[in-house]
Amino acid sequence: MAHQILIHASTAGGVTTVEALVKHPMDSGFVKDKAGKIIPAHYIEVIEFTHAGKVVLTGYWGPAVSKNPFIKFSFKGGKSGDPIGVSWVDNKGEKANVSSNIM
Amino acid sequence: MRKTLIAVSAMMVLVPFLAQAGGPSKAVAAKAISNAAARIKIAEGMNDQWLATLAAFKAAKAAEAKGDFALAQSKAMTAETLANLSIQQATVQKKLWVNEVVK
Amino acid sequence: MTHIPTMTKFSPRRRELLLGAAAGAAALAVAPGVLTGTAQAADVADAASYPAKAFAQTTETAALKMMYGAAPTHSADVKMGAPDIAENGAVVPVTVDSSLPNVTAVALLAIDNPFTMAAAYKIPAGTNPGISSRLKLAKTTKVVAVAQSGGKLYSTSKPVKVTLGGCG
Amino acid sequence: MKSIIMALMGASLALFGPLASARAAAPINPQADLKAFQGYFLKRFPNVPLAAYVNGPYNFSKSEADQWKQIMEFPPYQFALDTGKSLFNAKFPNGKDYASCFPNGGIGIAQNYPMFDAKTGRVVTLGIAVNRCRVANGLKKLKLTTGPMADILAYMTSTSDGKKINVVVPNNPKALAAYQAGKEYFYSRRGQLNFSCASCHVQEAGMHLRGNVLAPALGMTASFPLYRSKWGNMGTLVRRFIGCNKKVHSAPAKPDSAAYRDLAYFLTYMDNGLPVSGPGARP
Repeated sequence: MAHQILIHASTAGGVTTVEALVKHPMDSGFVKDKAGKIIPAHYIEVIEFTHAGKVVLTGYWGPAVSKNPFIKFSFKGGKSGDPIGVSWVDNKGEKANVSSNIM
Repeated sequence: MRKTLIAVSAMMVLVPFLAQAGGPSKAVAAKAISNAAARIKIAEGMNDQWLATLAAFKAAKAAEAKGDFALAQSKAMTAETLANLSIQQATVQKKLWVNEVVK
Repeated sequence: MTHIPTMTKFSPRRRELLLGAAAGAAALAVAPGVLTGTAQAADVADAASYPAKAFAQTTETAALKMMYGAAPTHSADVKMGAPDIAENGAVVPVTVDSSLPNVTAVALLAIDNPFTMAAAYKIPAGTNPGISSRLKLAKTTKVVAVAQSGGKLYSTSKPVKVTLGGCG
Repeated sequence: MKSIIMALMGASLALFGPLASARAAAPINPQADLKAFQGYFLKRFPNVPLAAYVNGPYNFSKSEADQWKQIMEFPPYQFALDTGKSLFNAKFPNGKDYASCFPNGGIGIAQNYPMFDAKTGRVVTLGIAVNRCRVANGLKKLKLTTGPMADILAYMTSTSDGKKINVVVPNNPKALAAYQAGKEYFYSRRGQLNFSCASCHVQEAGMHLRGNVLAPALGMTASFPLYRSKWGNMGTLVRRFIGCNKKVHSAPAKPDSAAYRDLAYFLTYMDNGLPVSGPGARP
């Protein structure tokens, strides 16, 4: 399964706004499939955003975060072209890590 | 609307009761199933098949496969009755649908 | 029924895929030698840091105690944006923000979900405490937003009504 | 005993519809229908301009519209759109591609579908056209309801964003018959609950049904394929037809059936002049 992360980071007035959409099922472990079998819990536990190598946000998620999670936040500083990194790890130990640049 | 449903559910209760009175044979069950199948085909051709019809028919086939001919016959009769209702609904609608067209 | 007279066709921003799909952990294995210890390690979310116990609690008090070792006081300086009625409980946009000084953490809790803690964030200096995300709400529930400032917890809450899906 | 059943059938039949006799069948005139259809909604909801009907239920609930706008900041169909683009651009094993099957390489053409195909005398939806392309190039058909087909349609539709829907019913007896069959399907009550498409999406349009707003039929096709939070993934217009049929306890037709082709033909024709706004997102 390809782990996709879409990031959009832009800066205005000295503040960088980051939006990200992460492809992940975020199965809660409470939902049954068509055959009536419980779909085991499968969700991102930790997601981390970095700006030029420095952590700007650490998120801890439970199964109550929606499928294909969206997150938007902002931090002071950052300029066009700076690298923005995102990484996550889920409860099954799967990981993904991508980086982009501030637009 | 609601009365329609009540009428239909009343049949669902009655039909099996009626059917079991004679203690039907394999051939009788098979006949009931083929009767139902014929009506189901007509309903499908009229783009008006009810889910309950198909469910009853499926139950009839399952009962037949298990050798429960009494149940197979009663389910088949239910399916046939429901198919007949949808055929009549479609027949009536062939004339009445124009009354719903926006003007 | 509320009409929105001013709303004409709403065009969402369409975005191209801005960055590639890292195909799982394997994609991380870039050229050997590039992975030089700490700098790269900071880029990798650390599973060991996950506060699993806090996320396994079923009450607000227990979850917050496990997470922050404290109980919150109500504060108007913690702001939460959430709909009165969710269009779909599976995707409820919820925002949290705070005007308190030096916020070091924010969290969202859904009181009537199977597990109370929904999401928690560590806010380093320089990062604004305003965060938008989308939550799953199992049923109508009170949603609580918490902010940690100067080691103390502050919260606000709002009920969100969750109804069944509509015609199909 | 049999007579009891017959009596019950008779009783329920009487409830299937108003006993008023049907009006005489009018000649088939799609243009007049279009004018009446759009006029009906514009008159009923004077605050909703024509183009806004592509926003579906969101014209009728500010709260839902606000949530939708937040969700559309990073729309949930984005992954499907990206996947669809790469699927669309990928070469077939024989070296050809989807672009080779369509006018203008398949870009910016979604507003012209469904289309009447004079050769086969049948209506061809964009999904069916994609499958024809696949079969012509030695590939298997894709499922018309969800998955890769929905992704490809999402991408193709996105290249028509904002273009006015322009479905043509040519002056051909088979085309007119297909249009009329779609219209009849739309207005005919069916299923054990005895509802027509129009019952929910014309007569009850804009009303709340268990927490959600019933979208008016006008504008409905403009946002497909779409991501439904309820599905948790993408679905095509056909998928929605199937869902609606089941909702009224009616067995759905086959995804590539004449019934659904004709229904899509009629319904999309009614949206002529509205801007394409798919892929979309709905609750």
